[in-house]
Amino acid sequence: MSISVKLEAFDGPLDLLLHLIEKNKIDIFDIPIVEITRQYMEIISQMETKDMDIMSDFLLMAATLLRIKSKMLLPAEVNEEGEEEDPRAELVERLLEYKTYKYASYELKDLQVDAARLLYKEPTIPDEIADYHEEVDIAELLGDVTLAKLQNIFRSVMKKQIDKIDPIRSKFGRIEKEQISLPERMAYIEEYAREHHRFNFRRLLEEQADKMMVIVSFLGILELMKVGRLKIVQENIFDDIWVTYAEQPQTA
Amino acid sequence: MKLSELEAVIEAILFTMGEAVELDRLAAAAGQDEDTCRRVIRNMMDKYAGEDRGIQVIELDGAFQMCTKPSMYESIVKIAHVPKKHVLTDVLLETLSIIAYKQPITKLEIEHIRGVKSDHPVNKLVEYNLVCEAGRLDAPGRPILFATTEEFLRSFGIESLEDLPVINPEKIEDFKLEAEEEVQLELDI
Amino acid sequence: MKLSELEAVIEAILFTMGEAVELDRLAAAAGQDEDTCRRVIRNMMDKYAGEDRGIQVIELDGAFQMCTKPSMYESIVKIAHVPKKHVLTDVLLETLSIIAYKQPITKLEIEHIRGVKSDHPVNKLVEYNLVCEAGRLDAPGRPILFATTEEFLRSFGIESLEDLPVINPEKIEDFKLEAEEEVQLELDI
Repeated sequence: MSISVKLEAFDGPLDLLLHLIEKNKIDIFDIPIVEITRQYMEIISQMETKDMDIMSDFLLMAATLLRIKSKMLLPAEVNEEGEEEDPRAELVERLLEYKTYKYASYELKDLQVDAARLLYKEPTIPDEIADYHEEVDIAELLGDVTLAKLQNIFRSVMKKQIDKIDPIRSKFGRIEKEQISLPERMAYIEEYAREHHRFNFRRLLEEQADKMMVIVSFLGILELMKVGRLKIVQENIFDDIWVTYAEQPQTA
Repeated sequence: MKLSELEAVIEAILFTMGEAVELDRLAAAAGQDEDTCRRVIRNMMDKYAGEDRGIQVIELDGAFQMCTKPSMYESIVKIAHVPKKHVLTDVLLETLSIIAYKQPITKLEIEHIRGVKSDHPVNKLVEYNLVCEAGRLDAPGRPILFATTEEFLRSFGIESLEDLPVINPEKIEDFKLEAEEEVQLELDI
Repeated sequence: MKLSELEAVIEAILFTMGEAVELDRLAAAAGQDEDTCRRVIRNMMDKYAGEDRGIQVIELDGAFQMCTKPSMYESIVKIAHVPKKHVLTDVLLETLSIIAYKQPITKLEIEHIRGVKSDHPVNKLVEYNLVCEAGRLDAPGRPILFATTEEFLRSFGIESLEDLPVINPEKIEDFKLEAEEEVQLELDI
């Protein structure tokens, strides 16, 4: 399938997912996660955007899809009531919520068209009345606001502003798109795997531990695993993930 | 004051002000209590509904404003300069509908529902005066809460937030049924 | 067009225009000849004369205008004088604190600190005379600078801005460190 899409054409990763679900005529409550993930990855791998903000949101969803995909391959987890948990449940809920507001926005659009037919009149208050300027009682307005309170407010505003600065995102400007391209990262990982034969997933990330690199590396490893270049072993949950290079491509 | 005089006063005030006037200010100016004032206005609204009238009074969250009837639009645009409305893109409409239904809501919650950064659409909606700040959430970081404005009600012809179109759960259910009826691709794992 | 419909159209046009409209323009917009149009308007003028109406149509040298009746003047003065409730909201206080400590400051810088459009709070503070314009920044677009007023100093009982409580620079450093630690925690793999 050849897809040429501008990512900016979608309002976000959920919009893109809904588009894929509708295009494939899929039941939202039974999403074929493997196929949808494949189509989703294909689209984002072709994306032309250089906007890191847009790209990171789409990559985050890619990671979520891959996580669901990997969970689907494992025996189903059982919740407290002893029912099997569907790894897709949370995503379905988000998609439905998003779709609800999308639907509501169409209704609003219709309302707006009707409401635009009502016309209003500028105020025509006689000058001598308009000139009446009501004195605002500043003492009453300020009430119990003291300088100390004002200072506190300013402090908390400035603290919030510092909180907002994400040291990773704030450095995005310096990252070239090429540095996190998936194919290149895959080539690097494959080369690294050929050299080291068996290595720890954590090791691979130590040198380049920014968020985007973690996501792309993870995607790269999953892709290489899919085409049979790598094998991945994790003994227990939360254990280190061991990656082994497969000399001969295996069937996935 | 006689009822007819009261109607005249309210008509004159709404005409002069042009914008929405809160009930308490109308009542104070007319020297009446709010209940009486509201009853009079409702009565006037019925009269304006008559076919020989081109104007009407609408209610916006407890305030009242005079405007033309929708059926007058074609005749008026022939002669009057009609101010251009901001064109809302799908992104803006989508963000606005989330704020309208979930208000007061933080930017983070909006972003969670949309799955994308939403600074730009939220700022645009604030700029268009469709959305305003409504205090801060009492939570770590004290994030800004956003809510819709009177201009939002006016722009969408809604009397109060309770009159927002009901997002019909059945409609959503329909989406589900449609999807089920359609042929499933052989894609399942 | 029925007579009643014609009346409605003329009422709507005169309302929207606000100013005097020449008979020929009215007639053209209503799709009628001038004589018919004039007759209809004269008839409307009689109706408006009723005691339950606060507005009227007046003729000015062959043009017609909608306006309030002279007897309504007192009521209109009253509405303009009904005191509005003024509240110093959190949004206003926050904006005021930023201007107080960072003055002179442009609106853009305020918006950058607050993370949201701030026309409304800045305008309100200017209206309340707590903040005023203080020249323009020597930068592209020459944006307006805002500063606090003498009224601000008087209200807080201080003689000059130097008397504002000092924000300890070490405190700011602490915030920075805290914030960085928090982000680091989130990123730990």
